[in-house]
Amino acid sequence: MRYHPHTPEDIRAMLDAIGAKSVPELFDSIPEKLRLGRALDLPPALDEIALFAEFGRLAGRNETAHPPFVGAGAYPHHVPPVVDQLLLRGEFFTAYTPYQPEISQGTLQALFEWQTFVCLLTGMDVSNASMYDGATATAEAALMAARITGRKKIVVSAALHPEYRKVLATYLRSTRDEIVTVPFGSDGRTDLAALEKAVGADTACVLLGYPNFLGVVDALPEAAAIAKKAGALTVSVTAEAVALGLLQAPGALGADVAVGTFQSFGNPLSFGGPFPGFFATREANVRQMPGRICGATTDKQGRRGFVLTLSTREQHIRREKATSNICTNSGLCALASTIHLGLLGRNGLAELARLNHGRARMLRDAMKRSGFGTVFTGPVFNEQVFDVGDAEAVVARLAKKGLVAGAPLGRWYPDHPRAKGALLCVATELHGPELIELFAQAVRS
Amino acid sequence: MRYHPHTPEDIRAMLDAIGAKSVPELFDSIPEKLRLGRALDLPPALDEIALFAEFGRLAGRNETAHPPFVGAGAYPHHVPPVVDQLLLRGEFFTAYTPYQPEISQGTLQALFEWQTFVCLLTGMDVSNASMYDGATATAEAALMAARITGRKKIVVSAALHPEYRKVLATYLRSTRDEIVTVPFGSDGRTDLAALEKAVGADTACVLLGYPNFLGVVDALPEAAAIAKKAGALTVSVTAEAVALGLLQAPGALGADVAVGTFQSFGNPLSFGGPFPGFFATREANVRQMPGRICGATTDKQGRRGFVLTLSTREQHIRREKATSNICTNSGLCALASTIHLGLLGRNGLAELARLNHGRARMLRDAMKRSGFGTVFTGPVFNEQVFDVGDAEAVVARLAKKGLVAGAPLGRWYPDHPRAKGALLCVATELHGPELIELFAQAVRS
Amino acid sequence: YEEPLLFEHGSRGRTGVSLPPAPKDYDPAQEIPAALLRGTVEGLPELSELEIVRHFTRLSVWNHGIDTGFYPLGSCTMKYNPKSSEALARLPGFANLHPLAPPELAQGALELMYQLERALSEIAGFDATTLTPAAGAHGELCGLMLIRAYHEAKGNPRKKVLIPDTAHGTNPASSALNGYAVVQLASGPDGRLHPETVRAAMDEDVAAIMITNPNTLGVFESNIAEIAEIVHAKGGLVYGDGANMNALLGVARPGDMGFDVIQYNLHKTFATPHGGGGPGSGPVAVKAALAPFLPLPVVVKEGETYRLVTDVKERPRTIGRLREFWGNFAMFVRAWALVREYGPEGVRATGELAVLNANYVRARLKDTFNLPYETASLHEVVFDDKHQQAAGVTTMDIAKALIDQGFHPPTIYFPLVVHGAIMIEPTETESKETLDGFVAAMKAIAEEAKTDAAAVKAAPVRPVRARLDETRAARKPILRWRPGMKVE
Amino acid sequence: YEEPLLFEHGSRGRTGVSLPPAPKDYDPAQEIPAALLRGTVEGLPELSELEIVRHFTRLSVWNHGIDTGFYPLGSCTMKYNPKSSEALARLPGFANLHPLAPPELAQGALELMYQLERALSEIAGFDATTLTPAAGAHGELCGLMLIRAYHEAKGNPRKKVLIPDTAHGTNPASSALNGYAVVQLASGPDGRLHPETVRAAMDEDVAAIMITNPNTLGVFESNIAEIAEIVHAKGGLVYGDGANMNALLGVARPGDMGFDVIQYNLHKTFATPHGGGGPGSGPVAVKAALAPFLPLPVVVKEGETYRLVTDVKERPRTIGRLREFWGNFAMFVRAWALVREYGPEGVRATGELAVLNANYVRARLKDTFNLPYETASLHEVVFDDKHQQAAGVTTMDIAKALIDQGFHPPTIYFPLVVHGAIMIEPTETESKETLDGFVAAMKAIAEEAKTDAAAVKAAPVRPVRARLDETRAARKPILRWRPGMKVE
Repeated sequence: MRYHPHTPEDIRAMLDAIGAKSVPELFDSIPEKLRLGRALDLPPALDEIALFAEFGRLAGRNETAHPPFVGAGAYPHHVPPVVDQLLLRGEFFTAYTPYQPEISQGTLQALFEWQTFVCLLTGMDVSNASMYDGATATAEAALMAARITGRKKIVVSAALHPEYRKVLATYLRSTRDEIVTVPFGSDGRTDLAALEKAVGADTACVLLGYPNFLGVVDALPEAAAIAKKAGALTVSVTAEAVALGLLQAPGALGADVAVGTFQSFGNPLSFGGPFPGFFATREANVRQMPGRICGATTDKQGRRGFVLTLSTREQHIRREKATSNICTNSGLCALASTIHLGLLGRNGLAELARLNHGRARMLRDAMKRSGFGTVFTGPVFNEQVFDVGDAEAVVARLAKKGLVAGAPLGRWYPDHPRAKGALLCVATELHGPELIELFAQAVRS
Repeated sequence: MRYHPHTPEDIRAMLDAIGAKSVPELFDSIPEKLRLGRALDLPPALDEIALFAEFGRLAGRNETAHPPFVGAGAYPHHVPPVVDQLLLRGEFFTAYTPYQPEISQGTLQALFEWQTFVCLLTGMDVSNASMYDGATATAEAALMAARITGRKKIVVSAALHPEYRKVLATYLRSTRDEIVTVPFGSDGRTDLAALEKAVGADTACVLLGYPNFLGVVDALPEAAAIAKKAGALTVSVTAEAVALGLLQAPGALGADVAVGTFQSFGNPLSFGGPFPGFFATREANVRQMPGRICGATTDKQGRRGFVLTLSTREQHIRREKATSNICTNSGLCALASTIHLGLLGRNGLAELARLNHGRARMLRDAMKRSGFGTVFTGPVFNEQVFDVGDAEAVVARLAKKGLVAGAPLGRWYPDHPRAKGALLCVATELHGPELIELFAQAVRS
Repeated sequence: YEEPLLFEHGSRGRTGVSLPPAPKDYDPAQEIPAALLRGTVEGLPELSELEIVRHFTRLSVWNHGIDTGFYPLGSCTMKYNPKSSEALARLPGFANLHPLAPPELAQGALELMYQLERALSEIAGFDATTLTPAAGAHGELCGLMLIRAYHEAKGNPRKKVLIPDTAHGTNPASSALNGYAVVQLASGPDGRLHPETVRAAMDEDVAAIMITNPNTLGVFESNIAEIAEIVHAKGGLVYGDGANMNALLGVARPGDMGFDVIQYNLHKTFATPHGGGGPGSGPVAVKAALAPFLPLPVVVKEGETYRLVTDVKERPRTIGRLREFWGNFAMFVRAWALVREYGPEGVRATGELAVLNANYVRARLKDTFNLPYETASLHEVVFDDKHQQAAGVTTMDIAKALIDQGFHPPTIYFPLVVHGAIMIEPTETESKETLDGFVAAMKAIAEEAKTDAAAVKAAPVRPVRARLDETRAARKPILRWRPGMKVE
Repeated sequence: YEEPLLFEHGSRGRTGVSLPPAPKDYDPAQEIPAALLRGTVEGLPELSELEIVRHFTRLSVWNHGIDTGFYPLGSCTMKYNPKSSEALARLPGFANLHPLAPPELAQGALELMYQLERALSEIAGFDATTLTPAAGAHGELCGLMLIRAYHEAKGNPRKKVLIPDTAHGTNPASSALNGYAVVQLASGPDGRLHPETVRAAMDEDVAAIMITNPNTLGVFESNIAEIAEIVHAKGGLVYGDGANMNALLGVARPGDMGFDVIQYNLHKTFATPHGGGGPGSGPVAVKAALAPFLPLPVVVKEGETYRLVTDVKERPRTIGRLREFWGNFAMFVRAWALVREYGPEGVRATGELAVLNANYVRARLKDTFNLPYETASLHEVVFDDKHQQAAGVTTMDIAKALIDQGFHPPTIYFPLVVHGAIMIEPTETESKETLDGFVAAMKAIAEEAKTDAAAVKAAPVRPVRARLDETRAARKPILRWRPGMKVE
């Protein structure tokens, strides 16, 4: 067994040192009646060639010739191969959480860089070292807002990613915090009048997608002003972080907390995970933040170095009084984002964001030529909702051609008047002019 | 440009330091009339996404669902992914020849290990740090034999890989050494009577495939005895090095030089290259060996370390008096082999060799059930020649099914009485029972 | 060498990517209000691809990883991460698969999830498994939510969770996050939880007890069956923290001991890489009584077709969603690859050899370091610094001295029940020679503690940094780069 | 840490692979004579996969590579090796393609070769290119064989090859291997070869002159056109060693200067990785007069189909085969990827920036180190240790001191025309900041040579080994591991 180095001689010598006669004897502390006493019912062992054949079969069933036209929280982007080749360095991917900083400076400095990237893109002061994903980061943001304000009511836009809202509801179920959902208008933006009505002295925070689930750049500054007036926090939620290369930073528009995922930077789709959730906020809230935080300090010789810090917020120190129970996070995904953002840099990010916006416009034009308009009138980044007549039928028909067509909005908004035809589609740097044309044609025919 | 770090400011500052006004000015030493004065006629630049699309198109045209059934000098084997993941470490693949040993101990120790593997498998005393491939290693072996013996005649078995023999002929064209080819018998082994006749006091060496091009385990001990009697060297040539896990070492059978390729260990087919050629011989010939050699020594503090040594044989020191002109070799391919051999180890190599032999037997049985016998009667390792009636037709027909069927021997031995039907086929650990059955059926129908 | 931060070098206009040009005719400013647009982001790095490669290559070698040496962190199960799994997870059919792809274009992924779920249920002895939680702590949260839902369905969510003093910090934190008060239970002098302790604390307000078995001392909670009976008798449930499942693989199953729900840590037991802190994967296995409450999605097989259930209507009692999508799928691929390569014999050998390795280290070191609990160990063993205290050498010093010997230190100062704990978990992928080397290093440090304590306390001297000032880091937090930042 | 040889650790029966079982019913001993069979090979290692991973991971970090730092080896063109190219070369359609696959199953590979050949012909200004040679020296050998074949076709292979004293050692070695006597020509005080030198040596026995342009001093042979005329007038041919093609890319073409044949080094000019010594790839480009003699195979396009010509009947004047197959195809993929990403502008910028970088280093260091030739440099610059000799500090010492500063030393003691040569080739992929760092290190060493020569001579102290005893290595060669081997 290539992963088990023990030879019969090794085992015998080790048992001798222990003073045991056999390996089963080492399990004597487990009462006989609690032991299994049979082989596990698992498929038989595979050699490596058979293993690759079997996984090749499984993977082959999911292969498509073209990148998907659906985003809806997970975005098809080009990952430069250099990202993955660096990630595969064993020193990165086989390291544990950097609790021994002297031999973890590689991970720690990269996390410090990740935190800086998050702050620069979101316009926030501080960031943690990553969360599980955007949805759980959103839930943690609401919990933090409730802790900070001492209030119970969470106001959330209906245009915020529906699955994020479901996770929020699951998290809040035990705390009995109240969730109030505010509708969106025909422009796909949160209804500000309704928001104004919903927010009051009992409100802990307002949660808004930026861009939101409909692909629309929501009214973040206005919403933040409403929240601020009521003494509530504003949480900006970004699933498509490439947008932050084109759109003003949430922090600059009045948000107090910015959460979401940097999946778009360096992380493949992988059927939905793992993705690097991010969590950033204002300086004042730093000791209320969940999760690990990396900080700069000096070593005995006065050289700059990095450590995990402010750990008195964390479960391994504070146990039931911790700000969160999170322990393992998305370190390697955050590293992938850090590498990709390093490659993109100042100009690359701006170019990539403009390119994505342009490709979405190109898709809109192509769909228009095919006879399909958009459902919402608000400004979009790289996603938009088209009216294709019967969205579910289009998805099923294009699947037969191996095309992943988009997300039928009716699955999440069955009561919306235009639900039946509404198809949420993305276009990124992966969707070239020919492919966009092919898609628009395929939707029609 | 992601590979050119120069910004306009950088260029200006550098020109200022140089005291030049423009970059073109730096080329003033090239007479005006020798300059190109136009843009190169090359296809326009591609961004990375377009680059991957284009290369995906090219690669896609060569993809097949099944591993090839042809060996003939390049063998389809499983390469454990760990080999490639280690090879991709930049410290290995972006290093130059280890001329500065203090910062090249990684490459040097691995080369020392490669040399040891080559010696252990071939039963030789010394090995160099690799050659371009098996064919050029064979040519260099003949040249070395001529240098050592002071003789001109090279006797070569017709069953030695025909392309190796062609390369030998190309190399010897200028030295006017004579090549005499000895036929093989109906068992696929070198005709020993003819060999006896061909070898004499003028013979520098005898070259034999082991296994030979027909897949047959040739009569190496007998040939070596004949050569020895005449004072000639015996050169054993192995293209399928996995065989050395089952077959007695050439050194133990009387060979004086063992050459060939370790492609089978850790190196993908890659349409024929690069492959790691190997070259091993007896201690007495070490100063006549071509190519780089790594040796052990100590550093100033008495610690063991490794260096390139005996370089007085080499072109960068001896120039026209060097034993060979070889400089760049196949270092990274040799590293791949070293890693793979390290993983295989003592038991793995023996198992792999037995498995290959067994799979070839399985193929023989399946072909027999399909009505096809073998052409030669001698013992084989993992390759054998079947009589399929019309080999070229079978290859063309199976190509339509995406199967790479084998090598029609008629391409190299048009005058052999059974040339038309003769198809050289391999079976390795990649060819499972179902695939072998599928192949045997496909040849028939 | 020193390596600056990404933000501290580079040159204006440099880039490390090669992108297609943006379509010419579109100007974002014509569509998006000016107030919502930004220019290039001030402060972002401007570096070439080579500079990025060098930066991260150089950073990487400042790390210790399993691939560079022994990593005996107790409770973390730092076993070898197979490179095959890395290759498999990167197959385009997995890596490029969108979570919302139509099921007919995702059958392979769904089949893999379905099979992995069944295997995890079998290995731990349960009836159903959800793969969705992101990590161990997330799995705990999920498990407690299931427990809450179960009790709520009976009309009373209850108020308290019993947790032994040897538990991981995530146990109380997860309980609190789920609105339960924590009652800490003292373990006995043998390092085990005793039935009478549980009986004394158990009442109708207790929703559940959380037990790690074997516990963080590496000791099997041999009273588990009786404890489960006590808890069940009062209507409570038994939650298992599966962080230490490695010890039991193929030998015993939590589901056969009275546990009602348990979380796995695929990044521990099934060798998915820890990645410098994540991602993990924390599937939760449950008995039939809890199955209706499992979070969505649920993978179902209908004929030869697989499908994700995402609609609450099909699972009305579900606790809902825990992730934006289905879970850390790329980790499922790796874990399933390991299970498939091992088969039943390999899975059992994993547990056996993990326990053998821990017991070997225990036997070799027990005369040199103090063993606070004499009770038999399974997969890990806990020593302390009692014998070294006389010389003023602490567990922290021993840990730092190990670094200079080329080993990652064990987990230290945990579990909290042991003062100056040194918690060693070798895992099954380490060879006897490696363990012998580690033992020799530990003994050498113990020796040096006697002869030259100052030298031990000066460690580490070999890595890129000496001991770092953690107090300073927390007192004046510097949590991001800012222009002109100086840390001296 | 120390890392033993693979053969020096491990344990009997351990393995690092997972293989299918051998078919049960076959016993090799029933088919193969006993004398030709062996058991397991004594001495081979027995290690687990993790042990192998650690071994090579640990070894790797003892290397300096382009990915870890600046690598200014003159004449070696150590530029960044794009990671994209690594990914592309590993596409299954390339990596798993058998060289004898039927052409209908290899059209993509053949098209790539065809296109790369045409591009290489265009870049150097020739009519045809063969991709088959394995490396630069192999390309030289090929070129000389073509020259011999050309002369033989005219009835006389001729006897001599003229080679300037600045040439790479491979030039005379390749000539000798091809049966030509070497006549060395002295370069002038300006580092250039002068027409009168060539005229004096040129006669009807000279088959060719081999010229590297720019030469190994980084100097453009500005008399090349006149020299070519002199050689051509006597029926000789002009061979170009293309090792320094990087300097000319897009700016000037050897084929426009009078060269008849030139070899490329794809691992220099087109960024395929050096791999610790290989593999390389040494395509040879020729004028029409030499094309009939090109080695096989030749790629041809017929309609929309590509085919390899391997039959001598189709190319009766070919020199024959130089490789068992077609050449180092995986390197063709990488080189073509670079050409495609660059396009004509990028290729030209490559040459321009390479020359800019070399001239910048020259300008910054010329007041500190002696410049033996004042002539203008192109892509590389050669200094020597004249200014440091007074303090007893040599080029070797300077090189070793650079190691301690984190830089790979330049090529040293070459070209031979410069005593104590320090030959610096930065390449275009290095940034101004890196060059500034290198310049600062060189100046610091020059300074230290004055103030503390002993410290310079003690270098390197930072790497895993101090200076190694090369004399001992050559005097008592230990070229492989043997059981019980001791090197102390």
